This record gives sequence, C-alpha cells and structure tokens, in this order.
Amino acid sequence: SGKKIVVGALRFTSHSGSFVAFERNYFAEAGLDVELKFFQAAQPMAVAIASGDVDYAVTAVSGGLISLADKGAIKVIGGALSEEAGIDGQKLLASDAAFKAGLTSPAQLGGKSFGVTQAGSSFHYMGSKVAQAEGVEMKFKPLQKVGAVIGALKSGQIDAWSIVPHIAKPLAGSGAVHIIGNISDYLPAYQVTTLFTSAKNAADEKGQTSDFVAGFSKGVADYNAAMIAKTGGDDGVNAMVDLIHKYVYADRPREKAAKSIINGTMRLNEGAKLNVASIADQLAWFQSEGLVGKDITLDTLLDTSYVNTFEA
Amino acid sequence: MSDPQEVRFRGGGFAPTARRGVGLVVFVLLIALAEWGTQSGWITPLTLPKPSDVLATFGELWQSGLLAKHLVPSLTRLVVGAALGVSIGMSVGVLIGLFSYVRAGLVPLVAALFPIPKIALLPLFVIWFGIDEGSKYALIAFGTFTPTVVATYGAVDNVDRSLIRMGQSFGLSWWSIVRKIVLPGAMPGILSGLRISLAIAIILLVAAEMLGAEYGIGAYILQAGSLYDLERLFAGVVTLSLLGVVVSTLIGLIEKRMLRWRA
Amino acid sequence: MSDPQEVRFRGGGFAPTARRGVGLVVFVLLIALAEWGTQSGWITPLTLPKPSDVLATFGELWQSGLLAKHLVPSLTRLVVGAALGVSIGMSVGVLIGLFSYVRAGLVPLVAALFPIPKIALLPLFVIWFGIDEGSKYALIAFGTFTPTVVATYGAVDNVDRSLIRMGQSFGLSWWSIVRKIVLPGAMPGILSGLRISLAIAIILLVAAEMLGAEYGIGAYILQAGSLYDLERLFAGVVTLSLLGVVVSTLIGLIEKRMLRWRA
Amino acid sequence: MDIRLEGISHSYGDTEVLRDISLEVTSGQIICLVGPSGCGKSTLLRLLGGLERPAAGRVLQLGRPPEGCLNPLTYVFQDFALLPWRTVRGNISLVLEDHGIRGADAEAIIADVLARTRLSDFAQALPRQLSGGMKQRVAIARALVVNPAVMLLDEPLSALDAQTRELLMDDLVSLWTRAPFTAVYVTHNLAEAVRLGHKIAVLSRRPGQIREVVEISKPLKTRGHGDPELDAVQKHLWELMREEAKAADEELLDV
Amino acid sequence: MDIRLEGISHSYGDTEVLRDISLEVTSGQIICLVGPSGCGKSTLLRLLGGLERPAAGRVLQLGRPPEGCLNPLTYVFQDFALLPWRTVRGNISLVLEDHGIRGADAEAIIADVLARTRLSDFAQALPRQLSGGMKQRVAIARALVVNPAVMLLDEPLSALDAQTRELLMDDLVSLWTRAPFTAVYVTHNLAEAVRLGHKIAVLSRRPGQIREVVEISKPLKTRGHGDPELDAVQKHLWELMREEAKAADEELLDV
Ligand SMILES: Nc1ncnc2c1ncn2[C@@H]1O[C@H](COP(=O)(O)OP(=O)(O)OP(=O)(O)O)[C@@H](O)[C@H]1O
Ligand SMILES: Nc1ncnc2c1ncn2[C@@H]1O[C@H](COP(=O)(O)OP(=O)(O)OP(=O)(O)O)[C@@H](O)[C@H]1O
Ligand SMILES: [Mg+2]
Ligand SMILES: [Mg+2]
Repeated sequence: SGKKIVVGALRFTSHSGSFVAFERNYFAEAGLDVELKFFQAAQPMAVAIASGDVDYAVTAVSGGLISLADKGAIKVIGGALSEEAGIDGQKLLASDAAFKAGLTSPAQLGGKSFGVTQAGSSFHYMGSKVAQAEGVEMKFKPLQKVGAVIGALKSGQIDAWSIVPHIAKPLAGSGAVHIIGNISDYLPAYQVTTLFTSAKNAADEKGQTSDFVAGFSKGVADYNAAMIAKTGGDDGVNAMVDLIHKYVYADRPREKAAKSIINGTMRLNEGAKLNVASIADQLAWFQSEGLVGKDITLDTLLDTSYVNTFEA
Repeated sequence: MSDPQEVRFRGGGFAPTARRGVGLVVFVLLIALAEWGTQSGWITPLTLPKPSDVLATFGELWQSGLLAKHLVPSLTRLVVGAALGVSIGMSVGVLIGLFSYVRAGLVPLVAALFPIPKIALLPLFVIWFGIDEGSKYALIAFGTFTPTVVATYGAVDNVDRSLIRMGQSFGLSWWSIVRKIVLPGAMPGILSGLRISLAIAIILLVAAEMLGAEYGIGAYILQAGSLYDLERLFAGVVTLSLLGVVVSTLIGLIEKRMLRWRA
Repeated sequence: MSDPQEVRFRGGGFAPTARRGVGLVVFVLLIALAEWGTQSGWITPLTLPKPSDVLATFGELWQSGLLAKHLVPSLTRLVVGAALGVSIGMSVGVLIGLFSYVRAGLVPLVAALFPIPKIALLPLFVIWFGIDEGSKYALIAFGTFTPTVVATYGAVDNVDRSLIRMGQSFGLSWWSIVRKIVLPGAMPGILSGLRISLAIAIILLVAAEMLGAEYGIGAYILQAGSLYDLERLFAGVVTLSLLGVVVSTLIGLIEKRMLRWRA
Repeated sequence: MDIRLEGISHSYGDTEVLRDISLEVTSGQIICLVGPSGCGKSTLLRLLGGLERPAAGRVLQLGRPPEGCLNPLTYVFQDFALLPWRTVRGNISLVLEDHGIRGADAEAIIADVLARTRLSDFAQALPRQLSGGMKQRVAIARALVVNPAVMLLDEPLSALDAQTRELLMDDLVSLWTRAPFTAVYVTHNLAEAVRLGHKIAVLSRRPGQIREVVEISKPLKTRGHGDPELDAVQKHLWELMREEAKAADEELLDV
Repeated sequence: MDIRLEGISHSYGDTEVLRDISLEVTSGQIICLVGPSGCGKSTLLRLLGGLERPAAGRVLQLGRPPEGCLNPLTYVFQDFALLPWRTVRGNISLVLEDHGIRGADAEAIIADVLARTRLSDFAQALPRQLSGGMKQRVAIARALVVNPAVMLLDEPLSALDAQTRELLMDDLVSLWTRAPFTAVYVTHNLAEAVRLGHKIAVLSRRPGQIREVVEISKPLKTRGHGDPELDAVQKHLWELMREEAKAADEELLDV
C-alpha cells in the first residue's frame, strides 16, 4: 500500500478529477493511499490545508487563499478548471425584475447590485472585471452563502450574479432569472479553480506531490474524454454520471441528478495545466482592491514546478 | 335595613392552568394555514415550502435510512461536545462559587468570552483542533461552557448559607460540606442552566458542521440552504427542533428524579 | 480539671469576597503569554496573531475613522433588532404569564422555536425580509425574542401570589393589578433575562451581517475571516467582547436604578 | 354591617377542609378564630372576604356598609403583603388610587392614618428598611385607610417576635378603644385570642367544624398580663385543643 | 464542661454589636438570653460556638467534654437548617458520617434518638412533608445524636405557631428532666424564657450589654401556665425591656 494522504473536496462537479482518480484507482496506482475529505465550503478547506489536516485540494483563487500563501502556509501547484472558448462556462445572470427593467446585457450593469458571497471571493473578482470592461460601477452585496444569493436573485433583491452553468441553467429555465452573458467574454481562459497544497508538501514532498498530480491528471483526462469528447458515447457519459453521482447530489434520484451533472460539464485542465497570466491578473486585482498585501509576489502564491503553464 | 346580600366574589385568576391539547391545535392550525397558503399560491414557493412536501422529504429521509446516517454523527457530536463543555463548565463554576481568587480571576474572562460569536472563530478552530471531530466537539464544548459556568456559580451562590453554617457547626469537613451540602443545593440551578446550555449546543450543531462534515443534520441543512432547497432545509430544521424538545423533556425527567425532594 | 481552653474557630469560608485587580492580572498575563509565544515563534502565526499587531490594527481602525463606520451600523442593528425582539417578547411573555389559553398555545411553539439555529434560516430571511436592514433587524429580533419570552413568563410566574391576592382583596381592577403589582414584581426577572437576550443579540450580529452588509463589526469579522486575516479578526472579536461588557454594565446600572427597592 | 355564615363547607379536590360552619360576625366586635394547623382558618377567612367561593353554604352581608367605606371587607395578612417597590406612603395610596382619590385629598387621608398608627416619620421609607412590626403597622394603616366595615386579620402577629407582638397588641387595643371596629381575627395564639376577642370560636382539626364559641365580657382595655379570668379561659381553650394540635402537627403534609 | 465568656466585644464594620459581655454557662443548666431585636443575641451565640471570632475578649471551655461527645458545641437553628434532599434519617446520619459512624452502629444510635424525640415513624419522611414543629424536633434529634456538651439554641421555637411552641416546650422540659443538658437558649419570648431558663440574661439594645441576670430556682417540671411567681418575673423582664424593644422596632434598618 502507498503513502496515506488526505484530499479535500466539495461536492461539486468541478471536483470530478479527484472522484474519478479515486474511484478508478489512479491514486493507488500512483502509490498513494487517498482518503477523500468533504467540506461544506472552500474557505475551511483552505485553512485545513494550511493546518496540515488535508494535503491536496481544489478551490477558486480567493483573498483567503492568497493570505494563507502569504503566511507561508500554502502553494498553488496547478490548474483545475479554466474558461475555454466553445465550452459552456460561467454565466452572468440578471433577476427577472431587473431583466424586465432593461438589464438584458452586461452593458446595462451600471448602478446595479451584484451578488457575491464575500468580499474577495471569485464572484467579486468576476463582477468587478466585467464592470471594469464595460466601464460601469456596480454595488457588490456580500451574502455569504450561495443559497442566500440565489434567494436574493430570485426575489429580485439583487440585480445580477455570475455562477457556474449547472446552477445558472436550471435557474434560467425556471424563468425566475435570465442569462445575460458569459464570463468568458470578459475573462478568456479565466483560471477558475486551482490545485493547491501546503507549502511544506510543495517544497519537501516533491515525489508525493508529483504522484498526486499524475493520478489527478488521469482522472481529469478520463472525465474530459467521457463528458466532452464523448469518446465512449452515451454509455461513457452514463458510466461517468454514475461515478460522479456517488459524490454529487448523492441524495437525489439518479435521473434528477444526471441532468444537473451533465449541465455542469466543463472541461477540466488537462495535466492540471495552469494559466499563470490569469492568476497574475487575479492577484493584481486583489491587491488593487486592498484585500491582500501589496508586496505579495506571484512566486509566493505559485509553485509551477509540477505542471505545464500557459498564458492566454 | 336592606336585605341580606351575598358577598361578591373577587378572587381567582392570575394562575394559568394547563389546557391540554391547545398547543397541538396551534401547531396544526399553523401548518394547515401554511399548506393552504402554499397550495393556493397565496404564499409563493420561494417563501415557504409546502408542509406536505416537507413531510414527504422527511419520509424519504426516514425510509432511505439517511435520517439515521445524519442523526448519528450529529448526536455523537452533541453528546461529546456538550459533555465536555458542561463538565468543565460545571467544575469551573463550582470553583468560582467557592474560591475568591478563582472568582476574581475568571468571572471577567467568562464575561468577555460570552458575547464572542462562535462562527466568527470557525477558521481558527480548524487550525486549533483540526477538521475531524475534534473541532466540532470543541466548538460545541466552547459554546456550552460559558452559559454553564454562569449558571453553576449562580447556583452555588444561591445555596442557603444557613445550611453551610449548619454543616460547619457540626464540624463537617470542608469536602463533606461541598459534597453533601453545596453540590446538592446547587443542583436545581445547575439543571435549569443545563436546559439553556443544551439548547445552545443544538443551535451550534449547524456551525460545527460547517467544518468538514459529510453527514450530520447541520451539514444537511447547510447543503439544502446552499442549493436553496426549502423542503430539505425545513426537514432539517424540524429535526433540530424536535431534538430540542426531546432534550428538554429529558432534562425535565432528570429534574423530576433528582429533585424529588422539592415541593 | 484541665486548663481553660479557647473555643476553636470553625466558621468562615464559602463566601467569596471581591479581589480587585485579579481579573486584570489574568487578562494581562494571558495577553503577555500570547505575545511571548507569538514573538518567539512557539505559537505559529497561523494559530494566533500577535496581540501587539491586534492592538496596532485596532489603533488604525480607530484613527482612520473606520471603527465608527463599522460600529454605527452595528449598533443601530443591535438597538433596533433587540428593541423589537425584546418588546414583542416581553408582551408575549406577559400574556403567557396571565392567560391559560395563550400559555397552552404558545409555550410549546416557543419551545420548538428555541433550538432552531438562526444561521440555518439565512437564505429564507433574504426572501422574507430582504437583504437590506430589514433582515438584519429581523434576525436579531427573532434571536432575542425566544429567550425574552421564556424569561418574562418565568418572572411573571414568580411574582408573589400573596401580593396579587392583596390587590384583589382591596378591590383593585384587573388592569391595576397587572400594572402596579405584576409588572413591577416581574421586573427583576425580566431584567436578568435581558442580560442573556442582549448577549445573544451581540452574538447574532455576525450572523445578521452575513446578509449583504458592507459595514458593521460582523461584516468586518466575516471579511477578515474569509481573508484569514487574524489581526483584523481578533480586533473585531475584541470589539464585540467589549460591546458585551458595556451592555452588561449598562443593564447593571439600570437594575441598580429600577430595583433600588431590593436589598 | 354584620356578616352571617350559613352552613359553609369547602373542599380542595378530595380534601374536605371545612364542614358546615355557621357563625355570626357582629358589628363592633372582634371575633377570634382559633384551631390547630391546617384546620381551614385561612380558607374560612378567604371565603368570608369573597376571595374564594364556598363549595356549599352562603356568606351574607347584613345591612349596608357605613358611609365613606371604600372596601367593606378588608384583609390584613400574616406576611404583610406590602409592595416592596413602593414606599410606606405609596403602599397606602395604592388602595386609594383605584377609587379615584388622588392628590391633596389622598395626602390628607394618608397623613391622618399615618398619624393614627404613629408612622408619620416613616412615610418615605421602603418596606425593606422596616422591622416586621413596622411593616405590619403599615399594613394595618393601609387597611384602616379604606374605612372597612369588617377587618379580616389572618394571623397578623404570628410573623413577629414576641416583644413586637406585645407592642402591636397594645396598638390594636388602643385603636379599637378609640374607634371600635368589626373584625374577624384568625390566630394560633390563645394568649392573643383571650386578649383581643369578644368571642372566640374554636375549630376542630380538619375538616374544620366549630367546637365551641367562648364569649369574654371583660372590656378589652382592662385585660392585662396574669389576669386570672383570662388565664382560666386560655387554659380551657388549650385543653379543648391540645390533643388535636398534637395530631395536626404530626400529620405528614403530602406523601 | 462549662463555658466562660470574658469581656466579649464585637463589631461589623462601623456598627458595634456587642460590648464587653462576660458570662458563665454552668454545666447542667439552661441559660436564656433575651433582648430586643438586633441587639446581638445571634452574634453572641455564633461567637460562643466558634462560628465567628470575637473582635475582643475570649470564649473559654472549662474542663473536657464528656466521654462519647462528638461535637461539644452543637447548634439548633431557628430555621431548622435541615437538608431538604435528605430524609429525616439522612439528616441525622449526616452528622455521624464525618465521625466515621456508619452502618449498624449508626442505625442503632439513630433509632435511639428518634425514639427519644418520638420521631420513629417519620424516619423516611422528607422535610417538605413535615410541619414546622416536626422539623424542629428533627433538628433537636440531630443535635442530641452527637452528645453535645453544650446545646446552643437560637430562637428554636420562634418560627412555629403558638400551639406547636407549647408542645415543643413540653418536649424540651421532659428531655431535660430525663437527662439534664447544658444549653444557651436565645429567645425573644419572655414566656419561653421563664419556662425554660435556670438563669435569664437580659441584653440591652445595640450595642448589646448585659443589663441583668435573673435566676429562677423553681424546678423546670413544676413550672406551668398562670404560675404567679413566673408571671412576676416575666412582668419584671418586660418592664426592663419594653422601651428598648419599642425603640429597636422603630429603627430604620438601612438608609
Ligand atoms: N389552594 C389550595 N389548594 C389545595 N389545598 C389547599 C389550598 N389552600 C389550602 N389547602 C389545604 O386546605 C387545608 C386548610 O388550609 P388553611 O390554610 O385554610 O388552614 P389554616 O387553618 O389556615 O392553617 P394554618 O394554621 O397552618 O395557617 C390544608 O390542608 C391545606 O393544605
Ligand atoms: N454578617 C453580618 N454582617 C454585618 N452586620 C451583621 C451581620 N450579622 C448581624 N449583623 C448586624 O448585627 C446586629 C446584631 O445582629 P444579630 O443577628 O446578632 O441580632 P439578634 O439579637 O439576633 O436579632 P434578632 O432578634 O432580630 O434575631 C444587627 O444590627 C445586624 O444587622
Ligand atoms: Mg392559615
Ligand atoms: Mg437572631
């Protein structure tokens, strides 16, 4: 048996790389004895990596993550999900009320309120960049929980939000909200989520970390093949959905879950390749907002020795 | 002289008597109102789920065995965390009640800890106690600790000093007095403090299960909330509420047994 | 016959006396320990911030005027929310204390509401009360309501029935008895319930400011937590803790004024 | 105004407390009720004043209450029943407020009653500042201020120490001597009964029944310590009650 | 064993409570302390039993406590001080447990003392089931079970009603007659004092000083109701105290 490591995950489709690698024994083949540990939110997961309770995990770049990196606790070692032309990415949503009042494209976002979970979250970053690009000012409403944002949007108390497609599409389908744009139009190849670990693992456990990245990448490759390239046809999709359903929407019946899982399909980063330019842009934005220290460099945050990087 | 006249009755009242069943009727009415409102569309589905749907969700939970799967870890956390918090809190409370220096040193500290919201400290709890059961126990223990301390030293303060003086006058040892007079005398106050502490423990379950919990009523509620799934949210909340009623009934039974000596 | 012998002293004790300054010493020691630990690296910066840094952060907050900017909305929410919750809670509590049917109908409802964690209901509060000040007031009001009800009806139950009987025997009207006997008699219990309700209100400030608050101590703490900025997190927590101490002192003063008639 | 009890019986749940009590309270007289613990004396007094309804029998008011009487049947309680949050004056004005007597009218009436009970110096004191004897004097003042037709006193002195009791008995005698009032006076204390009662009704153990009504004709103000006539009555009463009192004392209160 | 008080003075903060008290408690005698409210009687008793330390003066034990005496100076309190969560037997065994007396030994001793105080039928009762008189009998049984050299009784009967008081006085007299004990008996009640005291010490108003010590030579068991000799002593005591009692009663307790 291999080395015992703990991998943190949220029950989202975007964490499928870990699920597939785990289920199909890619981690075991890489010599790792993996335990999956589930979280209700990304922030405690990042802290758990810092404290050494969890070894590897996937999460969005947030102010908290950068802060922890600044404290010398964690490193981003790869990419997990980035926006890509031609594939459904994060959507910009408008509430029904705002839509009817004329908010039909991102250009009309000026003076509107935009839902975020917290200041310094990825939602904040996205909204901010969209506003910047459109040359408008928006009000950001921190609501802490995704559920609270959904409620506020449905009841028209905030005007706009951005969210992953598998949440955006059913919401839009119900008629309570409307899709008014794509994030990828403003942030092409936006590095949405990243693979990260403790600074200690990145520096001192190079073998183990490489093994993990290898196993994880195989899982990602399988997922992309089945869900995007559809190399296995419908059977391949169904098999993959069955696998993911063990982890995501586990308490819903298969039929209902399958729809959501398929809706949530996005191409995960092959080989965990990382868009350094996007990370640099995000870091710069956090710094410009005064959310993290001005003296933090990209090197503090990144360890690019494990994966290929790209810039777009 | 006028006729004899009966004396007018002017007593009574100001002593609410038990009316069995009224409580039930209120619950049934409220639920029926909600059902009618949601069925007729007068209450939008965003505002409130249909009670019947909540019941159905509850039924599914029960039948699929998921309820037990969520309840068992939650109950374990509740029992371990509350046992820790209450036992440490009671010990500290008794020490505060007995020793001047402990009182002077710890009472301000406890007063300062009381208004600290536990959820604010969540990120720290991960570092301090890890992401496994440790941090959940710690959070619940921390939340029950302060109210228990306050209730306990209040109860010790309220022990009839004339009983203590009686013990001294018969030459009882310090330890005998504490064991046989102070502790039993403080018991009613401690138990009624326990009611509040355990209600707080149940409330903190949700916060505790924000930290890396897969199963648990709190985790279930959080997940339902993050998907804005009101049926499941309410099913979870109702479970907690029932849990609270059960716990409070249990304490009532313990009180009845332990405090039989009272009126 | 042996020599006269003085009677042995065996009284004393069991009456903790005030020791001024000990509380302060404990605080200073704890802070000094934390400072030393963090300076020497024995406590990692992930575990605890340097107290001196927290103080510096606090100083910045103060000088930049941000403290006031955060405190004012929080205090407003606290005052409005608690005033709502406490006043409705007190009215309901008095009604429960006076009327059998109200008691039978509402006591089980309140008992069922008590263990519901308010943060679980956050998504609903958004729909029910919006994301502006409404939902913050409502959350704090809801959180203070249940403990106030329980304390109030307990206090009304504890009003000396012989005083009420006296009022009836002098032919006082029902309303006079309530106003002049029941309410003043319940005041000590209501005020000590207020202590707990307001502590809970402060704790709920953080939960309330989860909903779309830009400014406020709770929002400040949440943001610091999400950025894992321990200095600011602790500066916020210390502010809440101080707020708690101030509120409790205020209630102490009110008690002193209103309950002058007590021993 | 006289009061007549006609065949009063009363029970609490299964416990029969009083059985077929008939008694006449005559205007201008003090009637003492004595009896062992728990025999229903307090219950009888509550029935008399309309604070409770008898299970059987009637309590009748004969004649009208005199002019200016605000509260015909007025109690003085064993535990004083003063509102601790009101001053002496406030406690007295309490019972006037509901009759619309306020301001200067009330001031005058209160000043008068305080003077009669020698409490004028204590008008602004709170109950907690007063000794037991003083508290009961305030309660008596409060009872007097409504000009009662009949005063109902439930062991008014039994919470006081022996010396204060002596002092207050003197006060009551002198109040009665100056202006005779009608009263039903419940007590355990036979010495009190023979000192203050024109008639003394002896109740049996629970269920309370009237065993004997003793009349004492000697005027109140001539009664004193070591009076052989009173001693004889007291001895007679004690013999009537001794065994019953003992049995009552040894009863378990609730099992 | 005798007790001697030598020049005892005591103050609480600025209030001087006792001033220069000297007194001898003789073996086999009951000495009563009477005095107006708040004159320091209870304080003196606490000093006597070592529950408080005098500011000046000494409390001396002359001679050894007799064989088998577990607690030489034993109190009986006005409010009974029974543990409400223990039965009658449990309340008595409480004071034996700390002396290592348990099991059969304790059973025998407790059964004996219950018989002496006629409580045998109530061994399993809880305090709340007992009347006040019964409670005080339990407290007396608890005091007797440790074979005290001196009993210190602080108004043991003043929380009881007049009839129960009579009954318990008879009990105390018969207990003393069968086996004379030494006692210091604090009371307000002059009737009690002349009934039970071999010597009666009268204290002045606060600060308490000894005004007079009256001796009564008549044996306890021959003292009865309406005894002219006792009436005379009682009248004398009342005259000594009347004005002081009145002044003490009218004092504001705290301003
Ligand atoms: N409200 C009540 N409900 C039930 N039982 C009652 C109530 N009030 C009194 N009793 C019972 O009725 C009996 C008579 O009570 P009451 O108080 O009239 O006696 P009492 O003669 O005044 O006694 P005491 O001398 O002790 O004051 C007692 O056994 C008492 O327990
Ligand atoms: N622990 C204490 N601290 C301060 N003052 C006290 C204390 N105990 C008693 N006193 C005061 O000392 C005085 C004497 O009290 P003590 O109880 O000895 O009087 P007493 O003669 O027993 O009165 P009573 O007849 O009312 O029982 C009173 O004025 C009382 O207020
Ligand atoms: Mg009575
Ligand atoms: Mg005393």
